[in-house]
Amino acid sequence: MIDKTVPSVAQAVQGIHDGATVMIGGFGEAGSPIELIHSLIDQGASNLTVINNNTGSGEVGLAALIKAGRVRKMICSYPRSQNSTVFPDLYRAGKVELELVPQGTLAERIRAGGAGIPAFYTPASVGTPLQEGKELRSFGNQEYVLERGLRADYALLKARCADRYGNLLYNKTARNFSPLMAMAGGTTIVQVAEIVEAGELDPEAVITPGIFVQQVIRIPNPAHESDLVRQGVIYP
Amino acid sequence: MIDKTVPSVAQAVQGIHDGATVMIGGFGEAGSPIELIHSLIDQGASNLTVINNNTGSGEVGLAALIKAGRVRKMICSYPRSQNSTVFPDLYRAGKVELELVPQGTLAERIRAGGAGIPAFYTPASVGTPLQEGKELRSFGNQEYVLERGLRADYALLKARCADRYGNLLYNKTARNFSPLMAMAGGTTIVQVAEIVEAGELDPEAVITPGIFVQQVIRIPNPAHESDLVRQGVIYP
Amino acid sequence: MTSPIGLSREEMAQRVALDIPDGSYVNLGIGIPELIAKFVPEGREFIYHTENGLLGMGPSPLEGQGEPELINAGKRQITALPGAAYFHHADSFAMIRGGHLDLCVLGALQVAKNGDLANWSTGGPDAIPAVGGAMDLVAGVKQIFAVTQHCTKKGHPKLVEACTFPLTGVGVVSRIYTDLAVIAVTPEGLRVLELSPGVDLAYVQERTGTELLPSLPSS
Amino acid sequence: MTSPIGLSREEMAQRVALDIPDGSYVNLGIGIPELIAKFVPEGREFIYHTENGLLGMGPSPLEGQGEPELINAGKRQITALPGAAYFHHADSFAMIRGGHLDLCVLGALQVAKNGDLANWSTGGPDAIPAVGGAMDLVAGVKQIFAVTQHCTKKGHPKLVEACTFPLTGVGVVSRIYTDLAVIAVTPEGLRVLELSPGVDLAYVQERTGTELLPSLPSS
Repeated sequence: MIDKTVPSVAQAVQGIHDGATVMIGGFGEAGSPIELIHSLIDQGASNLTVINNNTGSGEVGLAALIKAGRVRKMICSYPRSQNSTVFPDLYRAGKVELELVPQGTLAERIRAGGAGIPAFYTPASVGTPLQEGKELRSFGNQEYVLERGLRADYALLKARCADRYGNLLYNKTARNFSPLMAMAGGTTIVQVAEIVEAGELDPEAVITPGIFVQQVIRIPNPAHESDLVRQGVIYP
Repeated sequence: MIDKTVPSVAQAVQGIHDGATVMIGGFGEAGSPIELIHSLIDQGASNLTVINNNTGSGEVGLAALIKAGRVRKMICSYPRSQNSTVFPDLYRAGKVELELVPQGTLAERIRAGGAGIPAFYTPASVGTPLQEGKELRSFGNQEYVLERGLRADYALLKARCADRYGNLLYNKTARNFSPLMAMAGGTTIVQVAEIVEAGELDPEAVITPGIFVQQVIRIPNPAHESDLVRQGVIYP
Repeated sequence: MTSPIGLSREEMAQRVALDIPDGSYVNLGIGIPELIAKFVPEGREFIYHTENGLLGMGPSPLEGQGEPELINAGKRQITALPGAAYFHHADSFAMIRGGHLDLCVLGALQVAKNGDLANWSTGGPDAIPAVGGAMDLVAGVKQIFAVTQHCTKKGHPKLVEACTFPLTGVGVVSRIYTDLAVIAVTPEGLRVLELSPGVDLAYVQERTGTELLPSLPSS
Repeated sequence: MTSPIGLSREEMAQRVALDIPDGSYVNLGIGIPELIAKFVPEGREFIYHTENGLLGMGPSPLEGQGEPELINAGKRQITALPGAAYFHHADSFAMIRGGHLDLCVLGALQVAKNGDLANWSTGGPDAIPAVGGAMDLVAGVKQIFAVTQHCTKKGHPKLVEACTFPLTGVGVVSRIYTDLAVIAVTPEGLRVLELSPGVDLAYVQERTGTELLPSLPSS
């Protein structure tokens, strides 16, 4: 019987190797798999390339992973937040690389990676510094820039609900990049608040079909990053 | 107040001009907007380029539109059906053009058109006759073919349910190309069996957000193509 | 921080709202643009898109009723209106890049006379570059309005001959709303459409880094 | 239409099913491949994908219980199993092209010794070309099995030195299941893994358009 649930966060992330590329779901705190990230900090993998829209907040979750020195390079669209200096400090000190990607290009690159599209053209960034070093080409009367699909060894995601096949439902704007990263992750690991029986999810309403998911771990009451930041929590 | 519902199929299709490019939803009969197609036959527009996975069945719906001589060119992946000779006969007689596109490439081209992606690379068709005349390029160790986004002046679709904003739910495998064509159609016209109040659709479960839809027409009991074919119906 | 003369931030937002046609699909940037949502003119309905995955964005939640997983692109808590839909980021930017949004209102660091926009980085050596969705928005949305104070806090003009900050997009802005004026980007240059109460063209020109054309007599 | 010797269509389908690992995501082509779904070996669970938008495809509906809008890629009515999910065509082919499916079993007009597959057109002057999803499937799915009668109805070999019909994909087939044998596509050529009951290598070779290598002694 197919059953993708795993018993612990430690087991879920145990295979992540030094030097791995890891996509992490979420837009700000919405959809951030904070328990999986903390477990990854405990696990110790380093020299990671991390793909996330942001760079975390406070000193928990993604910001804590970066602070712990585990991240060699960030690929993101917006590496600033009002309440974290972790990334800016390390970036200015030359201790972490940054590949800055327009947000829609980032989303499309991840989707393309997951969909077997090696490259595509987009109008975003043409004529700006972020186009530098990239191929330009005209279609019709407009110029476009060639962008590459992105894949990752692992995707760490948060969803609301799953079944044993890994079918997923999300919560509101916590959906954001996660369905794309599920497609683009070689091993997609998802923390969910609830696991239901096969057949309980409406097949018309499933957002991520289970084929894109390798492991599901139940975290019934996930922490909210903003709560932890407000409480002054520093992980670990 | 935004209200995209229109009172009649005749009004829905009245703007479609001679020479228009029209995407028509459906995979075989599943999702085929047969009442909209029949109304388009009545309306009389000709010299159309039609994009659909197939070429219809019997002498109703899309097959009837082709038989009526309104279609200059078909863009599709599978122009054969067990119970229609309309397209094959006209094609052999040189009276209709065919652009044959692998099914996944067709789907992705339509999505790309709707998503503002002018072109992308895919591995499908490399080394086959369908790659002829197209640019090849290597990424990594594999060859890919460059394919263009597809847009259309109109998209004619069938869905199960809509609200006044044009948010759509579909029915099972009748979903197929329709959410993509909704994105790629300049004017997207959708026949639905049911129209509900704004707020009745679960925002987590909406498949096509209303931004992609311009007109909604209620057809409470749509015909099934296979029933009409079985009954020997010939339209008009 | 209010100018002695000219519109307040709220008034600027309200002024922009007046120019949004009924039924528009609109994306609002961070800052002054966010305030626009409060000012829907009588008899119109706008649908607000937030690029992190919601169409049908409603106002801020009541105190204590917000949800950390229902936020806008500025990461502020919001609500969803009846008829809303959630979607993932690729679909959200398909709406943007595919030209499905009617209007995007963005803040600006600089706008050039040809409509070039700079709004993501001052390019300073210590700046952390952060672009977000701005480059996709200006490349894809049908019409781009910039709303901004006419000058920086230090009094430097933000409407300029050519942007000195890194560009967000080339020739993308069609109209500029400031505390002092409403200005159209035209092939001839920046044309004043409307002056704020108590402000004359010379006053605005003095605070502008490029020549302003006077408004045309209305026909 | 049964051969005097060799497997029936049903037996060929059953033979393929034996080689599908537990937990596989599988797409089945039209014809003999469709029959495979009936033969899930004891203790295994397969998830069937149909490219027109369903993962978790179940068997044919009971007489009179089918729905015209719940069909497979061959446009036959099917059912959906508990745990199924519907999706649109772009997502469906993202699964295919993105390498998320473990196995696709397709029919064949010809298979060449290097794994080239021709299964969509005879290329005849009067043929209506119709490719469907075959080119995407062979380009994207991790492993491609071909299942086919060893020879055409007229007795011509379908396993050949080089395909004469238009290709579906280059070097894509890894294994061939026929009424007479199970054959692996290897860098050295076609290697017989298994002969059907009552058939010897010479008999199969005689009906094959390219050299067959004998099975290796099992280690």
